[in-house]
Amino acid sequence: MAIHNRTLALVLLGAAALPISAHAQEPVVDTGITAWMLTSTALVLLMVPGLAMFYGGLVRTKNVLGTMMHSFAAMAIVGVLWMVCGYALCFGPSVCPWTGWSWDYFFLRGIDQSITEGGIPEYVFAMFQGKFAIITPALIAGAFAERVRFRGYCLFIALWSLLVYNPLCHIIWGGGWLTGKAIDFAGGTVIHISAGVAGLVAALYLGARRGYPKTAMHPNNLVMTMMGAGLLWVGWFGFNAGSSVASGLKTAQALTMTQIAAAGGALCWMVIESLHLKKATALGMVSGILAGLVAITPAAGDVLPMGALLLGFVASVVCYLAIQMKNRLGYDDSLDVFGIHGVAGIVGAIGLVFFLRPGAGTGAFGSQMGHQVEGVLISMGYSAVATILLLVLVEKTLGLRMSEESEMAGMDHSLHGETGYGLINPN
Amino acid sequence: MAIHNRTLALVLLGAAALPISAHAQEPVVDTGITAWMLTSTALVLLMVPGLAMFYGGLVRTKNVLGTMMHSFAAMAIVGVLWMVCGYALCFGPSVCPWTGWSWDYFFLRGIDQSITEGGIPEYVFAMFQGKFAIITPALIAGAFAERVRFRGYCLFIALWSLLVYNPLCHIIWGGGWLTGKAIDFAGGTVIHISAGVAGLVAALYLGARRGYPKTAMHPNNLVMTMMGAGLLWVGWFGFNAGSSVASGLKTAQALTMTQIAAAGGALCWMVIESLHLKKATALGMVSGILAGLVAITPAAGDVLPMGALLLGFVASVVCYLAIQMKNRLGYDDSLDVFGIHGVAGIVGAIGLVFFLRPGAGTGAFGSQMGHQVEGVLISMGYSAVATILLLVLVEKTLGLRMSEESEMAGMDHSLHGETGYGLINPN
Amino acid sequence: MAIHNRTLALVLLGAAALPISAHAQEPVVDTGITAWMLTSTALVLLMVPGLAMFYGGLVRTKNVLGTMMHSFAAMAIVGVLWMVCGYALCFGPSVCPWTGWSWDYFFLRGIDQSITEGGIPEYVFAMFQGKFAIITPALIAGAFAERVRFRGYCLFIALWSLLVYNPLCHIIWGGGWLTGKAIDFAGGTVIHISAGVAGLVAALYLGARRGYPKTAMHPNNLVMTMMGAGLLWVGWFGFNAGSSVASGLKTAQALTMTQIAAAGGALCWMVIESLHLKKATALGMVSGILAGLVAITPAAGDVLPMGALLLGFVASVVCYLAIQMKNRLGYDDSLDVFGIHGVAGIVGAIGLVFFLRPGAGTGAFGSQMGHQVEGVLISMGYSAVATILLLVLVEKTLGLRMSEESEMAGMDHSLHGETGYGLINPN
Amino acid sequence: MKMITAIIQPDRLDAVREALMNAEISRITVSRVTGHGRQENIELYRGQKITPNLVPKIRIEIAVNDDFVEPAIDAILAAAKHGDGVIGDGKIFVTPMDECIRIRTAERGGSAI
Amino acid sequence: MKMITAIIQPDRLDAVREALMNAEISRITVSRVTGHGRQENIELYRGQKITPNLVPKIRIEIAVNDDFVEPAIDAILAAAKHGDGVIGDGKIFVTPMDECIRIRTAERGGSAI
Amino acid sequence: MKMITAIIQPDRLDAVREALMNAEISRITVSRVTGHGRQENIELYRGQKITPNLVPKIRIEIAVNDDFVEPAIDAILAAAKHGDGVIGDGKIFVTPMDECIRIRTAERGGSAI
Ligand SMILES: Nc1ncnc2c1ncn2[C@@H]1O[C@H](COP(=O)(O)OP(=O)(O)O)[C@@H](O)[C@H]1O
Ligand SMILES: Nc1ncnc2c1ncn2[C@@H]1O[C@H](COP(=O)(O)OP(=O)(O)O)[C@@H](O)[C@H]1O
Ligand SMILES: Nc1ncnc2c1ncn2[C@@H]1O[C@H](COP(=O)(O)OP(=O)(O)O)[C@@H](O)[C@H]1O
Repeated sequence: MAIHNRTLALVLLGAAALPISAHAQEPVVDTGITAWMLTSTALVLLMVPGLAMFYGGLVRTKNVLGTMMHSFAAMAIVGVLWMVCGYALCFGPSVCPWTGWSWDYFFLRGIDQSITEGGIPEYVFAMFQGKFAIITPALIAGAFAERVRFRGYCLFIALWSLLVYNPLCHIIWGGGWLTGKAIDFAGGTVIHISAGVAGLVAALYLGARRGYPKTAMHPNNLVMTMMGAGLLWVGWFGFNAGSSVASGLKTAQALTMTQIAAAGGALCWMVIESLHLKKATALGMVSGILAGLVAITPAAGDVLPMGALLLGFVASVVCYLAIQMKNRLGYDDSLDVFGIHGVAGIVGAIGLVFFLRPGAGTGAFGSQMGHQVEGVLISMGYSAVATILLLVLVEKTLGLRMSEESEMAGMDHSLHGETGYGLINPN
Repeated sequence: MAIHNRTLALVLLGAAALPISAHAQEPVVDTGITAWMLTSTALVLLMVPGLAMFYGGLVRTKNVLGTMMHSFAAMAIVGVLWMVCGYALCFGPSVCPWTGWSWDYFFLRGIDQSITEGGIPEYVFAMFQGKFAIITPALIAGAFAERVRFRGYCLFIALWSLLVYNPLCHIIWGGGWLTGKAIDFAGGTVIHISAGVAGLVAALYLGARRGYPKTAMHPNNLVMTMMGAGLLWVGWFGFNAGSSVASGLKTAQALTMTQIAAAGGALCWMVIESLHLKKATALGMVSGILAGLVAITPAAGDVLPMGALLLGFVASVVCYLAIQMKNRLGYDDSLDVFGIHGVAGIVGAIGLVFFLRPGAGTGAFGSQMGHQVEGVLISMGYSAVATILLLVLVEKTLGLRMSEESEMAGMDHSLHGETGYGLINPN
Repeated sequence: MAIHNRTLALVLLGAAALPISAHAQEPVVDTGITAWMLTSTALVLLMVPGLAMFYGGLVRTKNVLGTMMHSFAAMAIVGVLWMVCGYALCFGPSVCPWTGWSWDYFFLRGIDQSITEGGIPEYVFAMFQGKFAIITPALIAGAFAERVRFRGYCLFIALWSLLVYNPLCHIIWGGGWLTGKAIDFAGGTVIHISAGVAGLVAALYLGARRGYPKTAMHPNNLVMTMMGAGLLWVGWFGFNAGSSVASGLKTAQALTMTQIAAAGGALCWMVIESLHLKKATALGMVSGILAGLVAITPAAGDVLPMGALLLGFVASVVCYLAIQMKNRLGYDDSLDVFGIHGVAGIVGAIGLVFFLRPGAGTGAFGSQMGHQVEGVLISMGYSAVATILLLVLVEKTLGLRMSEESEMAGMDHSLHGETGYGLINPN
Repeated sequence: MKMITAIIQPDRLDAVREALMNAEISRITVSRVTGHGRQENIELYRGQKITPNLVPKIRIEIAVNDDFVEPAIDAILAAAKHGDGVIGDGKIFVTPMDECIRIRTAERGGSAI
Repeated sequence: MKMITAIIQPDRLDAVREALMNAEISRITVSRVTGHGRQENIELYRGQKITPNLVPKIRIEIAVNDDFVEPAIDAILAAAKHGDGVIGDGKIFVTPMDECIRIRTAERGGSAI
Repeated sequence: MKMITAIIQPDRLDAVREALMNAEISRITVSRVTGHGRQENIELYRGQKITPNLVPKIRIEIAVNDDFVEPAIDAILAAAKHGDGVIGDGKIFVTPMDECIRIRTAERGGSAI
């Protein structure tokens, strides 16, 4: 399990970071593992433009750049924060059950030569993990799309990354008190549930877009959304298979389950829509892909193919219902961050217990289920509480919700002074 | 040659799939090869959105989503079918000369721990091959673009994958009666010729789009077609170099020949157009890229650089002529699936005999040529006959050809209830 | 340092290219390194469509295809030239201080079986380097976007590649007289400075676009520019980390610094714009990414994280100022090839001396600084002089600058007979 | 001289163009518009049926001499209808026109149309 | 019958539509245009403020019976203004219309509007 | 007051705008249309020359007071022509206009133009 790898890596990294010593056990680089982890890092980075395209295509024309900027800003801001202190907070030795720290990791100063026990330079591990830290706050942005100020958003994700993501990451992966208990192979709990819940809270707190739900909010570019989904699928191979921090059997298992669950999710959503609406839609196809991918994320290393397929199916069904419910309840989680990431993350984190490969997990069904539920609840609870506090803070200081006029004028014009598609205006 | 690797892999996989035994020869994972094969799998997956973009950009605005859905549906449907039974049918031990089967491969149940003799987890091989199975039916869709129902299409590709692709794959790669004879490094015969011929048959059977050829059918987004071509080129490195199922000399050779043939094809098409039309077009550029890539596919592991260059040149010339011919004959292979994939596939499969690296192939020129021609003819004949039967079956049951009204309204609206580019309508 | 690897590789390649001999030292393939170098090759190729998208989105609607064709034509033309003679000229043994040559490399004839001392098939090295040769002239195209003939452009980049890129590459990397002195890890000098200066010279020589700067020239698709920037970032991991020609510590260092500098550049540009214009723009974000990536290119293997961050910051500040200056001076470097690639390349090449990892470089600060300045000046001077000669030659023969009418009609229509976005015209 | 402006459904554009051709009216100008009328044009969005406020339409402008007004209207009426006519099939507006000038030749009036 | 053509700022489209609805005018045709007037609409491009020659606008066409001309104008005037009116808020043009025909039913005149 | 509608080739837009400016007509509204006339605008598609049914054009709308009608027409005629005029150079339509209202100030008539 990745959780083990990660912990071990962590434990041994300390040693590796010391000046080079002469004892025989000195870890050496495995060029193959390193190659795959470098590739995975690139693939997970590909998910950021992929997400920008996915989200960017779903909003209205006047907000396309502003929405893509949400993903790109996460690359810039969290990208820098991570090397400054994020890695230290997540993967430093625990200084309390909620957080780690190591001055060696501050500005990544002390790992220039260190090789992990798994055979990769620690830098690679740090960068791979950094991509996860980047994508998580970027996911949230879909929930309050089309109505937040850019400055407020930047502050929000910086704080959220520091105060929500980093602790959760440390607790579940980095040596904190759930590490080694709850199975979360590649981030169902840490990433998708926490982001999904944060999105839900933010959508509720900030309120709906002007005109929602009366006015139809048309996706400006479903074509781009499909492209984005394609890149996300590809990138997810790095996300999940890379989380094995290896290039071997576990890696292959994770990649296989990822592929199966994505195809299963897509197929199932198509079938649901064909039955319910008599038409299978493009947005449904990509929503199903996403649901399957999210659901398999916590499970990818620990379930068997049949389980992956069923997780994909179940995720699509439950997400579909969740979105129907949202439409009834009437809150405006604009791009269904909770409906897809939150819900499918929960499906995966809980559901995986039913499909575990013999030998995976901590043994008994009941105890593993307990760990999983605990992990999910902690992630949900912590993310919800911390997010609401941060939202209030940002709203009261820099301001988060856009003014009505700039919302009507659109983010691209009023926040960024640009136009997404010059091509539509004769010029 | 890949054919050898694949066969060997196959032979030894059976053993590996058994419960872990203790004898010394137990294959171990080579992390480097595994890394490259994982990467290749991701790269070939990237070709699916790449193809969706390539095809999607070439149709009319009203059909852009419907056309992209053809590629995405293949990911969903064939993606699931492959893990259910496709892999078993292709790579299970031959139960008859046309097909393999192994209950161990059913739902990929029995390969969870198996490592191939080549040093990669069998899952990786299965997933890599699965991407080929996905892309082949997706290619066909270009031939009957803009005029088929989604349900009928889904049924068609499911059946085609089961009854055309899987047998051909088994015959040529999986241990069937041509395995080890005809050189088909990465699927010129199995993939491009079979898809090209199926496309031709389908275009003839379904008839032309309403208004063709009188009405000009404008590509809605050549810009996206170019992006798609870029992704296809990148993905093709995985397609061809990954087909070495290694990370060594053969892999490097395959990648090099791929690059050379693509550049050669593009350059040659540019020159042809400059001479013939006085202008080099963007669509010509990407058509040349594709022609070169297709032609080198069967040959990538077995020819020398000069041969790759010439194959690229010849492919462009012959495809250009084939498309000119199509325009005369007047059938509506809308996106030239036969004109590019079929024709360049044949050029590659036959042409490679002239450029073989010393030592490649089965020896004598004549006997190798015989094998190649045999492979091409079998692929063409089998694909043509089986495709026509499936077309009739689907047309008579679910219906394949769209009604005239929905064709005029466009697939996006009538089949999927969506609009590709919301951005063009003020809202 | 890459420069060492490259030189060593070069030195030993000669031997490896000989018929297989029996002595014990025979290099063997390292599958892991090969896997990463194959991946890097694919990633750098991804930069070409990435660049096409980046540039393509910034021009006016009528020139989008023509601009993308500039990148694609480089793939076709330089792709072929490289295998014909480019590799031989760059990496053949020095026949004079400015150029190498080896008949073994002519048409890549003699390296079919050769394995470099670093453990990769030489083909991979040749193809990886070939991608650099492709992208360099493609970069220049941004400087004279929207106003050059396609034929003239094709001739220009062919000659430029042969007479500017190849010699510079040989001088600095391939065994020429600066090899092993100036640090240029992944091409700050060879690629970005030389292309930037060539762009500046070309912009000055060809003159401004009609109407510049009075008429506002709107980007037709900033959305695509952002996508392109995303792909460029991803591809740059191959560009820089692949330049280690390894899969180990150096590779990890290069990837890490690349990531940090890109994030730093983006963040800094956002801050500058927020202060200067009160709005952070999407184009600013991606410009900052590019500035950071370019600046770290020469430095990626030899600086520490803090240095990478500062290089990213400084690059953004200096590029921002350079572009402000350009606007004052009034010349039309349309897409700021000099302002970003040239300037940030210089920042990186000179700036890296301040941030060198202990032990990197040739020792003393002063002497290293001398080497760097020498490298920069040679690259600038040589590129400037050679470029102007080539421009005059091409302008006088095939003609480079478009006629005023075809400039007004747009490249897509007048040079390629096509329309980029059919979707905007009802049809 | 009159200016005829027709708002039609996008899928009837080809049919209308053909019908106008048959009525010997070959010069037209077309643009993409969106319209709001009584038509409901359902779109699907994640399991929900949404009714856009504005539905894509095609606008055709035809400058004609007076004799051609009725033939043009008849041609459009015949070709733009879905079956026996469904809501959303559109409108034809006829407005007066004072002058028509061919840019190429600067000729004016009926012959320039 | 009159044809009212209004050129407004894109961000006021929703408001104008709502106001027209309230005035019981629900049938309109909308298109995207660019305009040049006195307004300056600053855009940013790599640290530079540029003033595009043509600024995005929305064009609304409304065919109305004579009684509805003033209500329509009033509704647009009220809804299209930014605050007390800023440069670039647009124009309304009223042109005469001879005939209006509903394609679905072929009915003509005021009832077809 | 008149409404002038000009259909021109896209590459002449800048020139026409400049010419109108010189004639002191600076307020215009522009849109992208496609047109069918006698022009053939060849496009290339995989080695084939195809003649699209509808060719991209630019439509310019200019509301003017009566005195400005001729200057506007002259300016367009001069600037929109390719050389001595080629097929496809376009048309100018002049239609009557009853009223013009500036949204910002609600002023009407000639001064609002
Ligand atoms: N009075 C009008 N003014 C402007 N456009 C109109 C008017 N009436 C109809 N339209 C246009 O015609 C389209 C079809 O009108 P609709 O009311 O749906 O059809 P029908 O007249 O058959 O009931 C509308 O979407 C709109 O674009
Ligand atoms: N005379 C006119 N003819 C055509 N369009 C006009 C005319 N006057 C204004 N417009 C349109 O109205 C828009 C707003 O006009 P502008 O002059 O900026 O506002 P204001 O009238 O409030 O000063 C312009 O961009 C243009 O599209
Ligand atoms: N009678 C008309 N009604 C509407 N649009 C017209 C008319 N005549 C010409 N046009 C527009 O003008 C464009 C140029 O017309 P065309 O016949 O090609 O040029 P010419 O008048 O110089 O022969 C056409 O593409 C069309 O958009």
